[in-house]
Amino acid sequence: MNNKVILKMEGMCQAFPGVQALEEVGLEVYKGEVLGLVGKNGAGKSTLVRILMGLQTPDAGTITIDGKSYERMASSAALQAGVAYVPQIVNVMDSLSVAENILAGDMPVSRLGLVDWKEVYREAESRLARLGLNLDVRKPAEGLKVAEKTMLAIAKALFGDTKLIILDECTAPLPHADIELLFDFIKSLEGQGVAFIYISHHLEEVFEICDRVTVLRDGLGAGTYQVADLDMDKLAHLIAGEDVKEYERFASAIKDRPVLKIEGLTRRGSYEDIDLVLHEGEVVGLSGLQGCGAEDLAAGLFGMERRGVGSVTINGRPLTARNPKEAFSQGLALLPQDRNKYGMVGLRPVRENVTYTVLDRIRNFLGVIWRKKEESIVDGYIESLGIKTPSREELVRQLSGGNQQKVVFAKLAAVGPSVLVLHEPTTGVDIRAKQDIFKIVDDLASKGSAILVISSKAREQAGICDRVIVMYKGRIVKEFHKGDSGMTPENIVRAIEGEGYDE
Amino acid sequence: MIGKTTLWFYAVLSFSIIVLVSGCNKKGDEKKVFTVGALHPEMNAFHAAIKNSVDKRAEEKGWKIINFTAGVSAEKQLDQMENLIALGVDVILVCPVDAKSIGSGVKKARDAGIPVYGVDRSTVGTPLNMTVQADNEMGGRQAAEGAVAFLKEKYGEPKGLVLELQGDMASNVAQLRSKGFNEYMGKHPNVKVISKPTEWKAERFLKGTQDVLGTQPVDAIFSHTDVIGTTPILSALDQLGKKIKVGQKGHIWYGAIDGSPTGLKAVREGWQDASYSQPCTDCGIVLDFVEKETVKGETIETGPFVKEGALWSPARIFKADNGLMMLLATTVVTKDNVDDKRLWGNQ
Amino acid sequence: MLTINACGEISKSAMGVAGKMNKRKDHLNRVLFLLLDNIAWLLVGVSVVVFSLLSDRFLRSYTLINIIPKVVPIGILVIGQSFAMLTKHFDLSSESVLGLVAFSAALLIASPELGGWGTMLPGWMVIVLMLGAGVLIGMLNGFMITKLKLNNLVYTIAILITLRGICYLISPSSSASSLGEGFGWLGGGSLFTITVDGKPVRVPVSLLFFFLIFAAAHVIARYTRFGRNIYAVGADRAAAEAAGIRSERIIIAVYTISGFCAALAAWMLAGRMDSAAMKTGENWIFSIQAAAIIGGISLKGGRGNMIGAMGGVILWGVLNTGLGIAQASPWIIDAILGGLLLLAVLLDAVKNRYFVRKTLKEQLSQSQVGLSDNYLNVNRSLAQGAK
Amino acid sequence: MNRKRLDYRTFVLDRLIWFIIILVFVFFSIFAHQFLSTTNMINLLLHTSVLGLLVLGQATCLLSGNFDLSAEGTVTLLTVLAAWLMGSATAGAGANSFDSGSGWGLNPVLVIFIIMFLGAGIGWLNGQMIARLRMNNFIVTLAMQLTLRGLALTLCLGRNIASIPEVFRYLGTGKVGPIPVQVIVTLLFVAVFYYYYKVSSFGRALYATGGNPRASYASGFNPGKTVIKAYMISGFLAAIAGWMLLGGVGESGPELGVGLTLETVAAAVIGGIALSGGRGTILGAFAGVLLLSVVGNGLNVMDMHPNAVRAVRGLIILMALIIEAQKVRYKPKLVR
Repeated sequence: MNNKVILKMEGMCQAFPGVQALEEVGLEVYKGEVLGLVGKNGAGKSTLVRILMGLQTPDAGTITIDGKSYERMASSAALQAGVAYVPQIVNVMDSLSVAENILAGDMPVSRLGLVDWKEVYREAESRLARLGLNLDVRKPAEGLKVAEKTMLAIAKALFGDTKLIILDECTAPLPHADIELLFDFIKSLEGQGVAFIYISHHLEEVFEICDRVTVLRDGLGAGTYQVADLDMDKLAHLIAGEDVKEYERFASAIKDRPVLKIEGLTRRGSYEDIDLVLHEGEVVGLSGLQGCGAEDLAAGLFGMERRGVGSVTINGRPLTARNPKEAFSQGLALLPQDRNKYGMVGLRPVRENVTYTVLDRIRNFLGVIWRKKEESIVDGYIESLGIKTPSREELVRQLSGGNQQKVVFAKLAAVGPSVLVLHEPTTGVDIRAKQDIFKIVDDLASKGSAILVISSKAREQAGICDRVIVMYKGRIVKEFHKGDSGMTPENIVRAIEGEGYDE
Repeated sequence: MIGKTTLWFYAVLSFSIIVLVSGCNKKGDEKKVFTVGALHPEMNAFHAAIKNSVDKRAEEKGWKIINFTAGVSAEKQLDQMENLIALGVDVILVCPVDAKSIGSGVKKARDAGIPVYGVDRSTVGTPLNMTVQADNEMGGRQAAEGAVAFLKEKYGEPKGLVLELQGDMASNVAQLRSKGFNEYMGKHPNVKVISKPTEWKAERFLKGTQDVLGTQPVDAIFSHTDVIGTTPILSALDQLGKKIKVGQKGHIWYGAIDGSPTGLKAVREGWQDASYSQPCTDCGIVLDFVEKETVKGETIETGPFVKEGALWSPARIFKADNGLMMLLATTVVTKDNVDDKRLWGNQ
Repeated sequence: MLTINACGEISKSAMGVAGKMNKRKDHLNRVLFLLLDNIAWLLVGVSVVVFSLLSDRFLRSYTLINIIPKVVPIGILVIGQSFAMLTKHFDLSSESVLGLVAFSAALLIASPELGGWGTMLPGWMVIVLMLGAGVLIGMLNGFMITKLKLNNLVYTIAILITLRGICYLISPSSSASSLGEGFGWLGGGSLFTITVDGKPVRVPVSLLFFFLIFAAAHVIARYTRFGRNIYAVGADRAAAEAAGIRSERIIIAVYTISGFCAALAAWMLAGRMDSAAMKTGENWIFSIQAAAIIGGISLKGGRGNMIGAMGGVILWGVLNTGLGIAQASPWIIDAILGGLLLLAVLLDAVKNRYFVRKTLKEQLSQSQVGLSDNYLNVNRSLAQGAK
Repeated sequence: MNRKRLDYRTFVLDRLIWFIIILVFVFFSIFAHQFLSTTNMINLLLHTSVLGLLVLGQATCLLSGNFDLSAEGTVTLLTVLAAWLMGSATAGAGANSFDSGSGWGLNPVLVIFIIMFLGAGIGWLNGQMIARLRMNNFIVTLAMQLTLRGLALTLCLGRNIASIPEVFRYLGTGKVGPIPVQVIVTLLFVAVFYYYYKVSSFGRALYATGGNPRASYASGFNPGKTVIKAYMISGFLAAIAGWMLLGGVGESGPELGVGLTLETVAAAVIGGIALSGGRGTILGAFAGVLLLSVVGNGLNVMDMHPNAVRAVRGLIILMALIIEAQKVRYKPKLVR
C-alpha cells in the first residue's frame, strides 16, 4: 500500500441553529484504501460528507485533495477533482433511462457534436458490467428497484479518473448477496488505486472491508484507528462514548395495568409478528437500524400508513384510527422524527402550534376559538415545559431546535394521550435541551402515560428506558430490562447491529 | 424515446389514415347550391340583427348560408376565412374584426376565385368587391351636432366638456364614428372632448364614465354604441347621482349610435337624448348586389341609390380606395320619432 | 442474467411463475403506456376519422394542406414552452412577447397610412431586430428567475401583463399591415402550386418549416448534451447538480430559447396575417399549454418529447379546422378544448400516480421482510439466543 | 445588538404595502386634479369591491397552497346564467330580440341562491380534482376557466342580456346615504374573513395546510378537506362578485369578468400572500387590491391614456413581486 494522501480535511466546523454539528473534525484518506467512517445518528458523518461534496459551506476548515487545497468546495469542483458520492437516499432522475442516469452531465458525443446514443448505451453497459450488473440500460429508471437504483448510483460514480468514492450507508437497502458483490467490486477497485470512504452502521461490514476507521461522536472526532487493532467491543465502545453524561432515570412509576397491547401485528414489507405490551407509567425503548421496521410501526400505529393485520388495543379498546386525528381521540400521540416535515408549522406562532390538536375542545359552534382558554393552555405549557420564547406569538421556526421540540411535545401533551410514541425525540437538539426533554418524558410517565421511545441512540435508551426492545429486519429480536446487567449501551448497539441474528 | 413498438404504432396509424383518405375522396359532389359564407366579429344584438337580415335575404333567394363568429379575434377570423374557402363557398361576406389584418385572408379568397363583400364594416388597405355599411361618419357628425346644439342652449354658446366613449379602435367603424364626431367638434374650439376607448366592453363603459364624471364637470356624453354602452352608462350616472331626465335641470346630454332596443327604450323613457339608428336590418341588401355582380355578371353603377320608404334612403354608391362603397344614411331618433316601426330596434 | 433479486436461491421456482405473469403484465403495461404517451397522435387519428365522416369537405387537399400552416405560430411557441416545461418551469409570457415583437415589427415596416410608424425599415433588418429582441427578453426572464429567485409562474404573468401594456402603449393605431412579400415569405408565402381536380392549390412554405423546426427541436432535445441536461434538470434538479450540471445556466438558456421561439412565431404570424395588431396573440397561452400537455410534456418536468408535442399541436390544428368545417359554434370549440386539457392533466396525474404505486409495490415485493425463509431463520436465531 | 433599529425595520417591512399605498395616494392627491373629491373617493372604493371579493377567494386558495384561476370563468358563467334565468324573453321571440333569456323570468332571490350554490359547486369540483385526483391545481383551474367561459358563451349566444330586475341590481347600484351598498358589503366581507381566519379553527387549518401540509395532517387536520373548502369559498365569493358586477353594470355579456384572475393573483402577491402557501393575511391581500385601484383610478383621473395605464399597472405588479421576493430573502438576515 502506498502512503500518498488523497484527501485531507482539517479543522472542519459547522454549526446549525441550536446544534454544533461538527467541531474541529479532521480526516485523512490514503490512496487505495477503504476508510470507514462510523458514528451514531447525528454524529456529523453526513454533514462532513456534504461539506466535502460542496453541498454545504462549512464555518471553518480546509479541504486538501491531491495536494490542492480548497477553502470551500463547489460541487462541480469536487467532481472535477475526482471525488464521487453515492448518497444514502439515491437521487434518481426517474423519467430518464438507466444509461442517461449513469452518464448525465457527461454524455459521449459523436464528431458532429450530437449525442451518440449507441456509445451512450455501450458505455453505460460496460460500466454496469464492471459492477457485474446486467440491467436494461434503455429502460427508464423509474421502474428500477431500490437496490438497483443504488447500484446505478455507484455505477455513476465510476468515472474514468475517479480517485475517491464516498459510499454513504449504501448497503442499507441491499440484500446480502449483492453486498458481497459490492465488496468484491470495492476490493478490485482498491487494487487499482481508488480510495473509498465507507460510511456504515453495520460494524461487521466495517471489519470486513475497511483498512482504517475514523470515529465521530457528537460532532467531535473520536480518533482514527487501524481496523486490525480493534475488535467489535472496542469499536462499539468508541461509538457509544463515555465522556458525555447521559440522563439517568431513577424512579419509575410502573403500574401493573397494561395500556397498549399489540398482538401479532404484521405488515408485509415493514414489520412482522410484533408482540408488545406497554404498562401505565412505563418508558419503553425501541431500537434498530434504519429500515428495521420501528419507524413503520410508529407510522402504522398512528394511522399515517397502513397498520397491517393483528390486534392493537389501548386501555382495552381496539385501536382503529385511520388518520392522526382519530389516533389522538383514541389516546395515541406520535412525535415524528422529522420535526420540520411532520412536527410543526414553522410559519405560525407558538400559540397556534400548541393548540392544533385540541381545537375541537376550545372552540364554539361557529368554529371560533376561545382566546382566553387557548392562552391559558399555551402559557401553562410554556411554563411547565420551560419553552424559551420571547412571547407566545413568536414564530416557531425562529426558536432553537430544542424549544421547537418542546413546542411539539406541548402539542401532543395537550391531547392527554394514554400512549405517547416518540420517534428520535432528541434529533437536532443540544445537550441542555436534551436533559429537559428527558425530564418531560419522565414527568409524563409519572403522570400515567405509557411511552414508547424509538431511537437508535443506545446510551440514551439505556439511560431513560425501563425496557429496551431491539428490532432487526422487521422483527423483535431482543429485549433488555432495567436492572439487568446486560442492559449496557454496548450490548444494545450490538443487538441493533444484528448480532445473534444469522441468516 | 422511440422504440420499435412506437415505430410500429406510428406506421399502423398513418397507414389507416391513408386508407381512409383514399377511401373518402371518392365521394361525388352533390347538387350545387349557391352558397354564401358570412364572417361575423361577434354576436351581440347588433350583429345578430345584421346576421338575421342577411339570412332572410339569402333564404328569399334560395341560397345556402354558412355563418361563422370570430369572438373578436382577428386570427380566428383569418382561420375561419380559410375554413370557408375549404368549404368551397361561392361568395364571402365579411364584417372584419380588424380592418387591416383581414387583408391577407381576403387575398387568399381572391386566389381561390371567391369574391368578398363587406357588411357593416370595411377593410383598410385591401379592396373588397363592395361594402355595404351604414354611414358611420355621418352618425358621428349627427351626434356632434346634437351635442353642440345642447351646449348652445345651455351656455348660449358652444362650449363645455364632452366625454366620448369609443369602441374598439381596431375596427374601422369606431374610427369613422370618432372621425365624424371629432371633425365637427374641431370647428368648436371651446368644446373640450375627452376620449376613452372601451373595446366594446360593458365594464369599461361603466368605469370610464365613473372615473371621468367623478372628477370633471362633464356636460355631454357620446357613446359609440348603445347596444352595450347604454345600460352601464346609465348605471354609472345613477350611482353618481347624475341620472336626470331630458329637459330637467342638471341633465347631462347623452347620445349614442346604433339605435338598439335598449337605446330606443332609454330615449322613450327620457334618459337618452338621441340615438343614431343604423339600418342594420337592411345590410342584407348586399346580397342583391352579389346577385347582380357575381351571379348575373352585371356591373354596379355608382351614384345615389334610392329605395322608396326606407329610412336609410337615399344611399350613395361610390368608388373608394377599398372598392365599391355603399353608405346607408343613419337616422336621428329622438322622442318624436322613437316609435317608428321602421327602426330596427322596434322590429 | 444476474439481476438483483431478494428472494435468493430458495424461491427461484416461485420466481419463475411470477416472472411469467409479470412478463405478460409488463407487456400490457407497455402497450398501455404507449397509448398514454402517444395520446395526442391517437386523438389525431380518431379526429381525422370523425371529421371525414362528419364533412366530405374535410379530406380535400386544400383543407388538409392548410391545417398545419394555421398552427405554425402556436407550434413554435409550444416548442419554447415545452423546453421550459421539461425543466419544470413555465413561461407564461410568451404570448405577450409574440404580440409585442410582432406588433413593433409591423409598426417598423408598415407605411403610416396602413398604421405604421413611418420608419419603413427593410424586412431583413426588422427580422434581425425581432429575433434579437426575443432572445434578449427571454434571457432577461431567465436571469430574473434564477438570480432573484422569483416564482416563475407569477413573474411570467407579470411580464405578460407588462409587455401587453407596452404593446398597447406604443401603438399609433391598433394594427399595421402590408409588411411586404420578403418579410412574409416564410409565414405566408407558398413553395409551389399543385393542381388538384383542376383547381390550383398552393403549398405554403410554413408547412415545410413546421416540420423542419420540430425536427430541429427534436434533435436539440434528444441528440445534444444541452438537450439531455434540460431533461436531467427537470427530472431531478438536485441529482442533476450532483452530476455537475449547472442548472441555473440551463434554465436561463431555456428561457432564452422560449424568447427566441416567441420572436420566430411572431415573424411567422405577422407574415401569415400580413399584419399585426396590439391584440395579436392575446389569450393564446392556454392553447399553448394545452397543446404541450396533450402532447405528453409533463407538468412534473423531465418527461415528454418533441414528437409528442408536435402531435399535440397537430391535434390542435385538426380540431380547429375540423370543428370549423363541421360548423360547430366557436364557443363549443372552446369548451371542447378546455375539456381536452382537463383530460390531459388527468392522464398526466394518473401516469405519475401509477408510477409511484408501481415502484412502491415492487419495493414491497423485493423487501426481505415477510418472507417465509427469513421467518425460519429468525426463529432459529432466537432459539439459539435463548440457549 | 441594535434591537430597536431592527424592530423599526421589520415593522416597515411587514407593512410595506400600506406605506406604498400612502405614498401613491399622496402622489396622486398632489398631481391628479380632483383626485381627493368625495365622488372620486367613492369611485375608488367602488373599483375595489368586485376585485376585493374575488381576491378574498384567491387569497384563501393561495393560503392553502393552490391557485384558483377559474374564478373569472365562474363570474362570467354565473352572471350570464343569472341574466338568462331572469330573462323574460327568449332568443326566438323576435328576430332582433335583445333579451335572449330563458323566458322563465325566475324570481331574482331564487336566482341569487342558485348562483351561490353553483359557485360553491364549481369550487367543490375544482377541489375534488385537485385534492382527490391530485391533478395540477394551476392547469386544472385554467382548464376550468376555459370550459366555464365556453359554457357561458354557448348559453348566451354571445349576446348581452340587459333586463336585470331592480331587486337583483340592488347590491350593485343601491346606496346607503352616499356610500354604495357594494362597498359596504365588500368591506364587511373583508373584515369578517380577516377576523374569521384569525380566530377560527378553519383559519388554523388553512394556514397549517398551506404552511406545511404533512405537519398539518400529523396534527390532526385534514388537508384535502381544507383545500376543497378553500375552493368552495372561492367559488362562492366569485358568485357574489358576479352578482355585484352584474348589478353594477346592468347587463350580462360573455366578456364580463374576463381578465380579473391575473389581477387577483397579482393583488394577493403584492399584498404579501406567499404563493407557496401559509403566509399572508386577508387584509394584506385587500391592500393589494387597494393599491391596484388607487393606481388605476389615479392614472385615469390624470387623464393618462388607458393603454399607458395598462403598462404602468404591469410594471407596478412586477416591482411589487420583486420587492416581495427580496423581502423574503432579506428578512431572515435581519432577524438573525
